[in-house]
Amino acid sequence: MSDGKEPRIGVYICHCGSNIAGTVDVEEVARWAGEHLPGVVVGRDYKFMCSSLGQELIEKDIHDLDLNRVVVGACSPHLHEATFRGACQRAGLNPFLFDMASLREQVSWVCADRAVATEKAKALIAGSVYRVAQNEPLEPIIVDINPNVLVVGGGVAGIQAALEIADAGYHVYLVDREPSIGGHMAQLDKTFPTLDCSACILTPKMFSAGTHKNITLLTYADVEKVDGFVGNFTAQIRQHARKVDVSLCTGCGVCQEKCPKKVIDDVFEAGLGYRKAVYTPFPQAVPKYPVIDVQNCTYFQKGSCKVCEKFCPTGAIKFDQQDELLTVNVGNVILATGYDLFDSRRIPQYGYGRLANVFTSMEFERLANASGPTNGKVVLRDGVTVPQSVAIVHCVGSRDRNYNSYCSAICCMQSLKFAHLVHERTGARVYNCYIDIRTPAKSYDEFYQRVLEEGTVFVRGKVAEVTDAARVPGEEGKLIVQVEDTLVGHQRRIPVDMVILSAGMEPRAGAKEVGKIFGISCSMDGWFIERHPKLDPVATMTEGIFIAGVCQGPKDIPASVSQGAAAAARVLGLICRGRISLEPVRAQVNQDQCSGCRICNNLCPFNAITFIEERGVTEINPALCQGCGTCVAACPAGAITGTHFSNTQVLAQIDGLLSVMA
Amino acid sequence: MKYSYFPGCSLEHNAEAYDSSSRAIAGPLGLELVEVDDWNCCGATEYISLNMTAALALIARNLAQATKNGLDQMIAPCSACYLNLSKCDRYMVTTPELAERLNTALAAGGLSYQGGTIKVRHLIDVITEDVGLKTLASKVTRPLKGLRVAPYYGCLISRPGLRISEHNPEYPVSLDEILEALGAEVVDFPLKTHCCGGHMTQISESTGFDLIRQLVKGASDYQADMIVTVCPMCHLNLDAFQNGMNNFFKTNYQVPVAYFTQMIGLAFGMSARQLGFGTSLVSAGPALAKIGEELPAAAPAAGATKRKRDDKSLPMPTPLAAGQGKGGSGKGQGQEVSR
Amino acid sequence: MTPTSNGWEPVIVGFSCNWCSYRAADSAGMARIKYAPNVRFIRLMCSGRVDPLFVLKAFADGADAVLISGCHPGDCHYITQNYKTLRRFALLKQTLTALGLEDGRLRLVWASAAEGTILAEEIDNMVADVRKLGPLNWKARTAQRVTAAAG
Amino acid sequence: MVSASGPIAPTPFTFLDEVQARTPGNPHLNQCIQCGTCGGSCPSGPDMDHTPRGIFAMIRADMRQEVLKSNTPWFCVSCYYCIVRCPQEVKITDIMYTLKRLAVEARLYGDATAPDFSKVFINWVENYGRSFELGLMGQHMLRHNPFGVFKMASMGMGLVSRGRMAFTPKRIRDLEGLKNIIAKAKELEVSHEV
Repeated sequence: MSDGKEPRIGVYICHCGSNIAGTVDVEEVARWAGEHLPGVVVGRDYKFMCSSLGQELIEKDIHDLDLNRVVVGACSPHLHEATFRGACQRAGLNPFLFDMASLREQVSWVCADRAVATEKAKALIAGSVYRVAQNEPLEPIIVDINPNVLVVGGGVAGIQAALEIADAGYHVYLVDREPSIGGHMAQLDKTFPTLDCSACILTPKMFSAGTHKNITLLTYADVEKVDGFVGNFTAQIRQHARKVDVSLCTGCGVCQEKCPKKVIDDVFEAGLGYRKAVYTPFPQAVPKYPVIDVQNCTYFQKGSCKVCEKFCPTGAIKFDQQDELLTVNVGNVILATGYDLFDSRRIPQYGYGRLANVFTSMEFERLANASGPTNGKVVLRDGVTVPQSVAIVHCVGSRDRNYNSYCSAICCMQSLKFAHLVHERTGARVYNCYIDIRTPAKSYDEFYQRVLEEGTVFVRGKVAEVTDAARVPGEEGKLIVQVEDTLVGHQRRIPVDMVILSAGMEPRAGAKEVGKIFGISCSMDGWFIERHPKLDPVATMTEGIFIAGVCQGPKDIPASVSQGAAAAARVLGLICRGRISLEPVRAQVNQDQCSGCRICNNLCPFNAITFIEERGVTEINPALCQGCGTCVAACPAGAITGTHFSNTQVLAQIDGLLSVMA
Repeated sequence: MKYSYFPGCSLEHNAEAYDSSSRAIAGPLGLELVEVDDWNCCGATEYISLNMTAALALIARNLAQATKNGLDQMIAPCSACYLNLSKCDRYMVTTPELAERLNTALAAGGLSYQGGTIKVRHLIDVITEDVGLKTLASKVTRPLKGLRVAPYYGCLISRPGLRISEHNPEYPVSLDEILEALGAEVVDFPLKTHCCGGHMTQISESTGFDLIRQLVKGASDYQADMIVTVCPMCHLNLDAFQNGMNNFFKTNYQVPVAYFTQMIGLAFGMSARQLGFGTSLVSAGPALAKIGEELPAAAPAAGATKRKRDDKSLPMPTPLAAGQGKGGSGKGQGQEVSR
Repeated sequence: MTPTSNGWEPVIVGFSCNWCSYRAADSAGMARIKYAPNVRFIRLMCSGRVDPLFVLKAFADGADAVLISGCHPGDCHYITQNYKTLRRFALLKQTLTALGLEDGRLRLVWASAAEGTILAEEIDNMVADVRKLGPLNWKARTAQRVTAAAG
Repeated sequence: MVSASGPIAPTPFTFLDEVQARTPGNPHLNQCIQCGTCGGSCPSGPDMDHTPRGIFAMIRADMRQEVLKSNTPWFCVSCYYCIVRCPQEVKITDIMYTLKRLAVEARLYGDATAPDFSKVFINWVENYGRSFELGLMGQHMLRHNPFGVFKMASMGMGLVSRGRMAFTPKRIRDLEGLKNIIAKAKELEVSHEV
């Protein structure tokens, strides 16, 4: 025992209602621990250790029985380690003289046989008891929180988060890779279920984000590198060259007008419209400054043109402008990087890309949008013909193991919205082919009712194929939607003029790389993983990195906005605290033992290890060290110790685990 | 390149042209085909409907036989054989219990087979992957210029995706590419992977004939001169049953059907006769004329003349004149040629 | 888990990192996936912390096998440390094989926080293999080897 | 899913379990979400008395008789569209084969045309090692569609005149071996069921 005193350990086994007690003989484990394990002075079991009564039980024992070590066998430490450390602290025991065994996630929930489960539980408890006896009292590392915040992604979630924080008086760097903020929401026509115009409700937010004194807008920019830890991140941002001097540009738009090069706009107009080589994505763009698309600019490709430069009244066009690398210091980061639309060409039997009048949901949004390529006229690909009949296909690329097995959450409402818009704009006959209608939010189902009243035909069945191969005269020249009407139990071939594929949401193509830059991971489906699916949806496993909006999983606008605000609240909480205490899990070099072999020197990805030439020894900077312990394991001289994960502690735990044999 | 060759029952009789043309083009393409010794029927889609173990054992016997010549790759030109063989092999890998049962059965015939030993390939994959389109194109002496062909894959090589090769079960392109390499004008055929009906003509005429009608109609809607197929069953349905279908629906389509190997042979400058063109019921005459190839008169029914005695019971068909497409039943239907 | 005929069950010590593999075990639990109970995990901050000493100690103390698990290469919470784990593992494996340890008694498994199913499957496979191998009795073995060397 | 600790999966008792157990590999039948992709994709769907999806619902409802009586499995043309399109990886075609076998065992099929076609076909294979179109068509048609014989005659003779239909089946060399294999296999199939 480091502190000289003999260990007096208390062991507490949680029933977790029946979650643990149902499979593990908790009374037996507690009794056994109390009687057989070295240093254990009391073993108790209790219905809910995490309840205030359970915690008081521990605190009381620490006082009455003069415990100097505590072990709790309950759920995963990731859930309640903090809780019980708190209990110890309240009772005046250093929180690091506590250890927790996961008897629920690792035993009762994964074992079927009671005897086997009980034995495993005993082993895990023994491990913790042996280990905790070797634990040292530690003081948490306190670091200051830099109040600046980095928000990545200027969609509605990112904008919301940025505004919340900026309004609270702290500085925000809002980064977007596109020339303007606004994200997907700026492309939409109407928003369900209220049908208010998407731009009308978003533009004001974009404007205030663009003009807010506490927000530095960095559009047409990418975050390339992030170093540091919670409270003290350093981010390197590449500002791509706009080829336009924003200090001179007034956003008058003459350059776009005069630019002779027209290209298909496959980002904002979803490939349905055109833009110039020098452009702002859309009229209400924030910031108002255009960018020159070098790949398509005649001057950059052919060496001559410069029309924009000629006409620019303020001489803002700067063909020689280069990318800039900016470095910003922030205390917290909010990722709101959004989603990609599922590429419907991956489902050939739906004919998108082969059959002209098959449209994707985003194409239709642009079609229906008053500022879109057809000024809001819903017409076929030929640009003039108004469809007489339209089929809307739900669940395209979603709820399908061949593509994405998850539900994209928005498609049902989106499809209902389309049905309404088509009906309203064209009076065409509308068929909605669905598997299930999912309208689980405020006044969503009411909207469904409304669409039903409008006379939309609902066909319950996942569309099998869309073809132009007619079988009977009635089908000639039409698109035929082949589907089983599962409520009738018969196959139907529905001839229509237009098909709208309600495509699902997919993680951004680069999500994994972005995750790596910020040190967070993606789920099997590719969405960023939150700290807890229910109780901590906007935090991540990495302190100081938060997520909001669709990058965390499919959701609609209200949900994205709430998450943006929630993430902001979490960040503001940290900023207000001003300082944060970190796990004192660090590596330390015993300079007397260090032989100066330098094996450890190149092991640290955080550059925490430096070699002191004059003394011929290695030093570790505790501020930079993240406590992974790789250098500890590598040191041949055993000169490096890992606090809270020392060899003595781990070896003791091994002893304990193996002290229980069948 | 040396491969085991599993012709399958169809290629012995109604798809003899597929067999002869495959063997004919093998040489130029540098493929050496070693016929699997004493192979047996793969059971088509019928046997598995009655007795799974027996059906799979029947197939496994072929795999076992194939191991005897020491080649680890087997070519099956017939889609049904191809699927059955590869499916059985797959099961024997994934389901040890089943593999054990099958080997117990094989043992009764003094044979055994270890799942995964033989790589079952369809001829079309061997040509696109092992030979390669470049080599194929380089051998073309008579490009099929001006010939509009509808590539028809059918089901069993497109699905259920057991194929080793990268391909799309809904929209494969390998056959399209081959035909383009031969210089033909390839139709973007929307029904390319639809179903020919398999044995449906024998189970329910209305169903079977309608599937045939859809395909033939599709092809002629797209003004294809001929349908090119990779499967004897598809060929039988589309060619041999085309007039039956015409009677059933009172239509008069006359879309000739050919095996892709026959087309390759043509492009290699081989004669239509050598490739067995004369043996289809719907005459390919008009189509072949487009590339200046004369259709041979229907092969004098060798079998028939030899076995006159047996024929007495049934009416003899009226002999076909070249270029005149009809079933030849003398019942007067199918005379008029569409287009 | 179906106990082996003689009722013997392997005991396996597992080392997991705090960020991916331990959370994989958590998610296996949350999904109520039933898998072999033979692995007893020790939570470290990173698989890079696994000191060869720990593994040897485990074998010496009577473990029949050792499982090391961490984040997928490239997904390491500490950026690149699990690559070091990988290298160290290869080395350790070599040495132990030289000492006569059967393959399958020391295994490295990558599991992301989301891959509870995968971790569980890997554990089931590992336990099945070790059951086939039977008890290790490392101490006894090494003792034999020493005497053999002496004699 | 990972192997359950403790007792292994129980022996089949519901019709659903029976169908699952009698299908090679994992047919994922219990995963069906009744979306109708199979029924929508099925080329002969319109002629089935229940779509595949309907059949799966009936299987879950334990309607053994009705399912095995239905013509659905016999109208399956093995085109595998349903399998590649099914969002739940249900092995529909394989399940249809299973249902055919069960129907034959239970003598429950309504119309004997299809089962008999398979039987006749197999009969030739079992006795010669190769299939035999003419015999097959002849026998089958005479039993189920005598007038068809005349309808088909034109086609048949067309084939004959072009040397595309043989008058005698081919026989493989090691027929004995094959017969033994089949016999053994049939034993195993039966023993497998109980």
